[in-house]
Amino acid sequence: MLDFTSTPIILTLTLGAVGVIIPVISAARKEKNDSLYGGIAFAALAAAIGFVAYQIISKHVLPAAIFSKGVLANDMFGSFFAIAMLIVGIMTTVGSFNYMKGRANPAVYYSLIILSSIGMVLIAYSTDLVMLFVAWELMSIPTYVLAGFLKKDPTSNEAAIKYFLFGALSSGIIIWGISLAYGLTGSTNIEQVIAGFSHLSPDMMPLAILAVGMFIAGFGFKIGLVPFHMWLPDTYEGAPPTISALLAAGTKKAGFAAALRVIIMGAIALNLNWSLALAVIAVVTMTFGNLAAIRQKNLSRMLAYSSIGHAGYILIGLSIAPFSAIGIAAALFHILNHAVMKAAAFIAVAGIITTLSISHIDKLRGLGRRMPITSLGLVISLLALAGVPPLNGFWSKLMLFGSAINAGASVSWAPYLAVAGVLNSALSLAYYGWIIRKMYFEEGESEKRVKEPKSIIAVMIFSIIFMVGIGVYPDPFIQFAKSAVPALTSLSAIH
Amino acid sequence: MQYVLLQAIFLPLLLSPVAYLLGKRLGPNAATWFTFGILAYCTAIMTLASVSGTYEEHYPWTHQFGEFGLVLDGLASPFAIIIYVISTVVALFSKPYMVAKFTAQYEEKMSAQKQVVGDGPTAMVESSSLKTYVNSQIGIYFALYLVMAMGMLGSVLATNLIEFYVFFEVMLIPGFFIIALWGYEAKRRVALLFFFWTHVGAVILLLGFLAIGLNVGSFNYADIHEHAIPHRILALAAVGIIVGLGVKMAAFVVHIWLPHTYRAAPTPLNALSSGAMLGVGAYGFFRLLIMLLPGEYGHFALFLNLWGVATMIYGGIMALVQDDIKKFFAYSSISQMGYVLFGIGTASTLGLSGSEMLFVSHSLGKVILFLMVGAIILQVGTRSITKMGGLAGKMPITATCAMIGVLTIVGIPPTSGFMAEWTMFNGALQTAIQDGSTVRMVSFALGLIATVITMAYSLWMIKRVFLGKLPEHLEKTKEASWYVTGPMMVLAGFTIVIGIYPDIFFNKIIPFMKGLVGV
Amino acid sequence: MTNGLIDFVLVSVALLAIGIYGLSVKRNAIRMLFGVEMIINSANLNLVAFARFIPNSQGQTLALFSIAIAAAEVAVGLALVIVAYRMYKNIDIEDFRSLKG
Amino acid sequence: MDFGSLGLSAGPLNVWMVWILPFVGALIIPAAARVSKNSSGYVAVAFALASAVSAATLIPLALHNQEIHNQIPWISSIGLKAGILADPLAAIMTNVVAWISFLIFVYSLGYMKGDRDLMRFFFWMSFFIGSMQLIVLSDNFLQLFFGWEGVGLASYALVGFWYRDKKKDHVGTEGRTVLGLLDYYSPTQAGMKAFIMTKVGDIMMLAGMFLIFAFAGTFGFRELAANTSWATAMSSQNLLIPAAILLFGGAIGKSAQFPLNEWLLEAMTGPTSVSALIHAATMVKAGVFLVARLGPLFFALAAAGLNMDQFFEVVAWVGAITAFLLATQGMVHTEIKKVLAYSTGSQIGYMMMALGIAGLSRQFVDGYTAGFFHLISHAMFKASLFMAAGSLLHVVGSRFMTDMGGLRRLMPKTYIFMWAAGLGLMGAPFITTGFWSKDAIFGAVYQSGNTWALPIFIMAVITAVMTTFYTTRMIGMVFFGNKSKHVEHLEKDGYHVHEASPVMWVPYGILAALTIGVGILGLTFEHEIHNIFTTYLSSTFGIQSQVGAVATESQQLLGGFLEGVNPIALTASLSAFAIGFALGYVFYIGRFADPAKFVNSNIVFYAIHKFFLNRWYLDALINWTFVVGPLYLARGIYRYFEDKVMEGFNLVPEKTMAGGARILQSTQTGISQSYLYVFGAGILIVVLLLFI
Amino acid sequence: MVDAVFLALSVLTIGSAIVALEIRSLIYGSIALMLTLSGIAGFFLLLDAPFVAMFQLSVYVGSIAVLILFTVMLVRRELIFNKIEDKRRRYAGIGLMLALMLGIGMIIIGSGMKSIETNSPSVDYKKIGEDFLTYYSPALIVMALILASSVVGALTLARREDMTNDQRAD
Repeated sequence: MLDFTSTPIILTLTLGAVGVIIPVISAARKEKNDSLYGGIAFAALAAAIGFVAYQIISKHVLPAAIFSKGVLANDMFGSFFAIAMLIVGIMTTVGSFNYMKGRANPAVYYSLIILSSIGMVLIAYSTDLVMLFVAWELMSIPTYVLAGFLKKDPTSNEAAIKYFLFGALSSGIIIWGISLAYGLTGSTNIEQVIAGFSHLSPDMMPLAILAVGMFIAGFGFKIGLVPFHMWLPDTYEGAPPTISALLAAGTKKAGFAAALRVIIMGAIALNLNWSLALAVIAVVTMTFGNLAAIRQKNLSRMLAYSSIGHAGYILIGLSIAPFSAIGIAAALFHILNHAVMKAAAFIAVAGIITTLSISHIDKLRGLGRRMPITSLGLVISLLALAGVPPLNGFWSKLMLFGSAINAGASVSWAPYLAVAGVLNSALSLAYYGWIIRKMYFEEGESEKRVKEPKSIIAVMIFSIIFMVGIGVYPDPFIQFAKSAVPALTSLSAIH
Repeated sequence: MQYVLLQAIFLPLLLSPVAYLLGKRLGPNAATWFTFGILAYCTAIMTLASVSGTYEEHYPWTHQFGEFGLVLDGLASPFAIIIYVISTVVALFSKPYMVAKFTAQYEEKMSAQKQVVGDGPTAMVESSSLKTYVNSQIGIYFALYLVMAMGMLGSVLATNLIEFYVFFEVMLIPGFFIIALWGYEAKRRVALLFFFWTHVGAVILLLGFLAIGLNVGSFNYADIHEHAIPHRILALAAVGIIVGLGVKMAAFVVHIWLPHTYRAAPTPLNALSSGAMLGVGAYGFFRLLIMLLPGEYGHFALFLNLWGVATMIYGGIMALVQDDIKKFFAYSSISQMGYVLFGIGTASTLGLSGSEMLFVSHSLGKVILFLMVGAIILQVGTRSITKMGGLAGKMPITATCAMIGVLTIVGIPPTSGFMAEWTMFNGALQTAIQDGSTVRMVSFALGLIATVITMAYSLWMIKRVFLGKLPEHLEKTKEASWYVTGPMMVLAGFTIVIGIYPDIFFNKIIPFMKGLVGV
Repeated sequence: MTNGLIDFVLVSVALLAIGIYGLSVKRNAIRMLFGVEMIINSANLNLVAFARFIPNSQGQTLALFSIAIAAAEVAVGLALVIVAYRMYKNIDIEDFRSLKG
Repeated sequence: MDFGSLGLSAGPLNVWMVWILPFVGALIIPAAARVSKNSSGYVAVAFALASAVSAATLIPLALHNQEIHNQIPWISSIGLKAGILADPLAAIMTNVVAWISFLIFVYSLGYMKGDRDLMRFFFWMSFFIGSMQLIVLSDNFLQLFFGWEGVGLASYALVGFWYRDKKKDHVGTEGRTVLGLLDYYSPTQAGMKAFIMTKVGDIMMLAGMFLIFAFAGTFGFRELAANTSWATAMSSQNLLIPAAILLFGGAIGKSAQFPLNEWLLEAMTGPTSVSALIHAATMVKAGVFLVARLGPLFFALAAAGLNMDQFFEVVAWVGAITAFLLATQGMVHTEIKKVLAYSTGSQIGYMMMALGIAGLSRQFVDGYTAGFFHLISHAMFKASLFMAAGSLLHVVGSRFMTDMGGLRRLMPKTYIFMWAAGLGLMGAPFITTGFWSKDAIFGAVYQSGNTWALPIFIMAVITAVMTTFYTTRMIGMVFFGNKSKHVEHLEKDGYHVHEASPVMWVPYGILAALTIGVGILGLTFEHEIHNIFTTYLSSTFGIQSQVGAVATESQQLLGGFLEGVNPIALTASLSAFAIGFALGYVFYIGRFADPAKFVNSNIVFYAIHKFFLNRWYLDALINWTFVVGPLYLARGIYRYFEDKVMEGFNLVPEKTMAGGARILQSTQTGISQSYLYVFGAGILIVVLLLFI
Repeated sequence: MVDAVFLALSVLTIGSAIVALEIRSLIYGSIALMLTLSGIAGFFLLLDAPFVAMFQLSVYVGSIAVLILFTVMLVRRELIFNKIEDKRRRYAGIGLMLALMLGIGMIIIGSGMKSIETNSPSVDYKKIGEDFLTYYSPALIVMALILASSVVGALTLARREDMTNDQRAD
């Protein structure tokens, strides 16, 4: 039954209503007033974030748990993601004000962003595989459309088709995985699935492993894990940059929420030697992302590869979750940070594209003087992505690598994860530095300052404050991330 | 006194925008003296604070990673004082050097534009736009300069591993920008090289920190006890710290970034880097390895000692064959850091004290020499040693100070270099005898031989630059301005005063090291 | 039931593999959609089969969700194909390769 | 003499002043030079005189066997103190240094007149004697080392004084090569060579100091002598003799002994007054003084039962070899200063030999006195010779003796003084200090009773022959025969070769007179020193001298007049003088035979001559081994290792990264099917990974 | 125990799946796909899930396949015939297909699943409705949102007149 006091339900209903109503309003109204729909979406999302924050502060949220009897859990874990995802939603929305100006179908655009945001939020709240799957699809389907939203732009369409094909395949794989899990345990509620997994007879184990493998593939596609990453650079490059922001900062992170709920828990329950497999994937992923980014000439594409790299970092936290107390907290913290950093970077790119119509890195010469605030935002987000102190990216990477080293006490390979991560961070400086060099140290053809869109400036200022603020005084957010960590000890109760 | 160290660290950071604005509005003089004033003030309050013994400040920071503390004890205060003294005097030197550099860059830019546009604007316009260009550049320069000084001091005063790391990284960024903006030749590539290498070093260091801090449960120095860390982790942590700091100190094998960087960087940055930044690496060995992990230090001491010997000999040999004077001093710095490393590996009170002292004296000497390089570049306009000669007659003050600098580097009394070297070598020998270790004996002997190499390359450099026949094209050379010679003379005075009365620093260092080795 | 669970699951596996084959070989965008449909249907078959053998209704419920979602997905996919067709006058996926590297 | 009555009494302050005053002078000189360019010379002389007077007040210490030991806190964190130690040894030495340098300073006023860098010159000269006095008066190793390096530094600065490297300031023959290396040194190079070569000795000395410090925990000479338990500990670890030899290494370097002798010759590039200072009073004497400082200490240890023989043997042998080696070379060179330089090295070798042999004999004090006496007499005549040679250079404008010739009528005073001092160097019988001191050395060597005594003695005698020969040769070449083409050329140009100004000839005149004067009173003088040292050694180190059998024997032979003179030594000394002088006379004064023809007449003579002229190939070999070879090696390492292998650390990551990036990019083909294919394969891979 | 109906259905389903992918004409392919989907519906019936089978028939065969058919007919005639695939890719695809079949098949055959049979009565389809309205009710809401978004999105994408309204040239 619907529990109308539960945070996720309220979010779903209110935001869903707004999301559905916006196109209706648009159909009813004759004149096209782009900023109205954006404004509504912004207001709705802001209200939602305020509501979640209120729920957290007023302690109407359960402590972070993995399980509940229903399909949704009103817990800290979900709320943490809700805040992160809604921030991304807001940044995308605001960042799109300028981008969507004069483009067709703004109402649908904002409505789809809202609907997709609901999907992302609900994934984190889900405690049932069916719910998870449905939320997953709610997140995905609008983004297929959004990625191909520039109907006259062939690359946008190509990006959308590639994205869609992968998305469809992966939802098939996820359902396959769910079906196996259901078949083995007779339930779709994660608690019971896990319980069932942990009492599995040995001859059924291969099936459970197969299920976990399929979950990894299915969710890993969104996350951008190698070898399920191939669509990602193409799509991020071709899609409108604001939507790339949503994909990189939002859907990707929601994928981690799903992965955490399903893969990690399932694997732990199965007592698999799974973490090494994840660790291998993590290392391959981060190396692939950072290495391939080096020679990129398109800003969005470079950021896309960088986000593959970051998926690898975050996966470190997941893969050593059983061995280190702060592994998951670190991953969560990095998810939040990366969401903001990547969103800021992509929105800066959107700003650059809309005002100057350039996305080639060699053409960024002298940008630092042409668009100072956007450039500053981009630089700071790039440095934060690289993990340069004192910016927020530094702290979460610190925790990630720290947890890996910490886990070295239990598993001997864990420290090498940190080594790989650290080397990759250093490697990533090569291409981030490249962009910075182009923007600031090279003379452009024109040095005249151009007018920067106000909405982009707003996003930039917000993200600069966010990144530097956390960088200087990270403690509250570290605590927040820690509070959102599900207690893995509850698993032992099942055993 | 309260908030002294907080002031000393954050005043430069907070006032760096002011320096930028001053430079932009009022020009180089204002920015220079403003920077000088801030740093001089900070140096003064810090020195006063250090006189009365150990001085500490603690502020809450994060739960996960510990407090934000600042400490000025027997180990930190010589490093801290010398770093700020160097920063203060190099600020003065920066003015003539950087203005000349900006002007040259401006002219280059203009001539490049002229080729495109055709005839350029009139000379009047050019001079006024040159002025604005120089003003804006000097503003940026001093803003970066202040941040760099703050980063170096911060790492020395930190009481927390993460805090150390943060400052450690912060000082790289201004360095990167200064090289990339106002360097020579392949400046951008080298800037990236510099940043990349030192960053890799720093993150390796970070791995070591994490290994320690997470196992102990706190990153504060005060809470870290070696026995709380599992053995396997401990060794890894120690290796991480050693490699990370080794990169910073440009020890042999991982030194390769340094010659490139020094060749491409503007000279004030060379001075600052050699005189202060490398020292942070040395400081790290004391604070992070010897103090926090004494047991591991015991295991690695001999290795460090030998590493130091290899570095000092290798750097010296490489310096012998350099023609570019900046590269020459780059290798010389590598060699000097080898000495410091050698001292760090001695595992005895006198050796460690000597090593710290050696860094102080290296700072003084090498900064004098880099100021000399700056003076030569300004006055002569070449960096090739073979194109110089006989400059002593034309630049007597520079030559005299350079000689004192060389003596400091070589370790000839009555300069501070000797005081450092004899204590250090003495300590090395004591350990060798106590352990009855032949390897240490040999390393001691090789260390002494390295001093001869140092002497050979330094004197040869002096001979080729200042002595001998004056080439015809240098007939018109003049003595450098007071902005250059003044700081040189101050530092030269320092090194002699310390050389004659080393207790200025020794009475802080030695009791501290006694406590350290006693543990 | 005369047939064991494994029989259904094996059919389902075969269908999954064929679907993936279709996706990874076929050049025609619509035929790739066929592949997608096969994969989803194989999963549905699995679900219903499991639901019968457990026995339990949740599997069937999920199958229903899945069918509906597949419908939604296909609608979007077809719309994308149509847009592409309008632009390129073509639905050959191999021609959609401007994004690479 | 009662100095107290003059109002000068010896106290700690006097002692401090002896070495501080020159430094103060050095510091004042730059300021004075600002007032008037020429004032620096007068300031320097004034301070040198003041220092000398302070030194003179210490003579009573020697006469009454007293010592002043005064300490002030210095590096209190290690517990080190600075201090002065004026014992009889130091008191005598400090006077030798002070007064001879004073005379040299006066000489310099004339010699350096008109030089553009007077301030620098006098600054370093003052610094030089200050450092030397610091060595002499230090009460501990560390402080001594300050002076030690100060001397090295000053020599570096002064040898390379004419840093503009004009052709006339070089040493050697332009274009002459030995083993492919130029035997032609510029002042700057010579200064560098001197500094670095002596530094090699210095680090040995440092190592020795540290070894002793590690065991004794102190650097103080008196503390070391007072409690010798450290020596026992070191001896048990077989470290005592190495430490002692390492300390002696410092002396080898500073005193230009074999194998670190080669710097001394090139040090001639400095102004002649500097050469005089280096050779007579300061630099090279520092090494001898160090051995004199430490010898008694080590002998006392030996007397206490520790084995120190090897140390003294090394000292004696190094001295003997150096004496012989350099004397051979002195016979063939034609640059007057170089000949003098060879002779210095050779004579210092004598001193070392004496000090070394002293430790091997029962009669320590005999050898000790002999060596020290020779130091004093050498200081006098060598300073005189150098200053005279400087005068010649000044006047003739060439450093080659072949450019002089027949000057005895043109420069009579210099001629006479040079004869006097030269006789001192030759050891002319009975009237020169050189005779007595050399004789004392021969005696000491002969009497020592050591196994090595005889070979060393023979070498010493041969060296004496050569010494007499080359001194005669030098005087003959310069003053006898016909005027050289160079001088004729000068006179043709209207330049009149004349005597130098009094400010120059008076100082070396005084010293020449002293050589003869003290020489006449030689035995008494030697006795006096002998007595002083006997008391000094016995009271300070407990070394008892046995009035041995040999001495009595000699007394019987020659009666009271030659008391303490060994007859065999005497005979050897006399005959050496006679042979050497006769040879020299034949070739160079009487000019009965042409030396060039003589040498070329026989392949053996020719080969030997060339061998000597090429300095036994030592300099070239050292240069190849330690300078040129390593430089080639360094270039090779730089070119092939640093620039290739180490640079790989920069390039390889760069290249691999770029290559890896290229490969990864090529996988991203843009074709959806291949992407999906990878996805499908990925499922299998992941499942496989999980099964592992 | 494999009975004839099952066998027939299997052959129908898999065979028509292969035909759907391999036949040259896209139209016949669509029809073959319809057959496959119907085959699945047959399996559902075999598994005592008539409700799902109905749903399958109506949604898949009835709407999706028809939708596909229409789309096929929209495109130009020459496009509805197969372009010849790259041979290497084709063989690689077949290889992957076989590998997947073998791999996953082996896992399944090797597991304990082979012994699972049941004689228990099938589930009442009323239970499905109950699930929807109680336990899965939030999912149902989300489902509605999905459908809404897909409809809105698909319409927006497919609408032609927008192309002219778009004021910006990208």
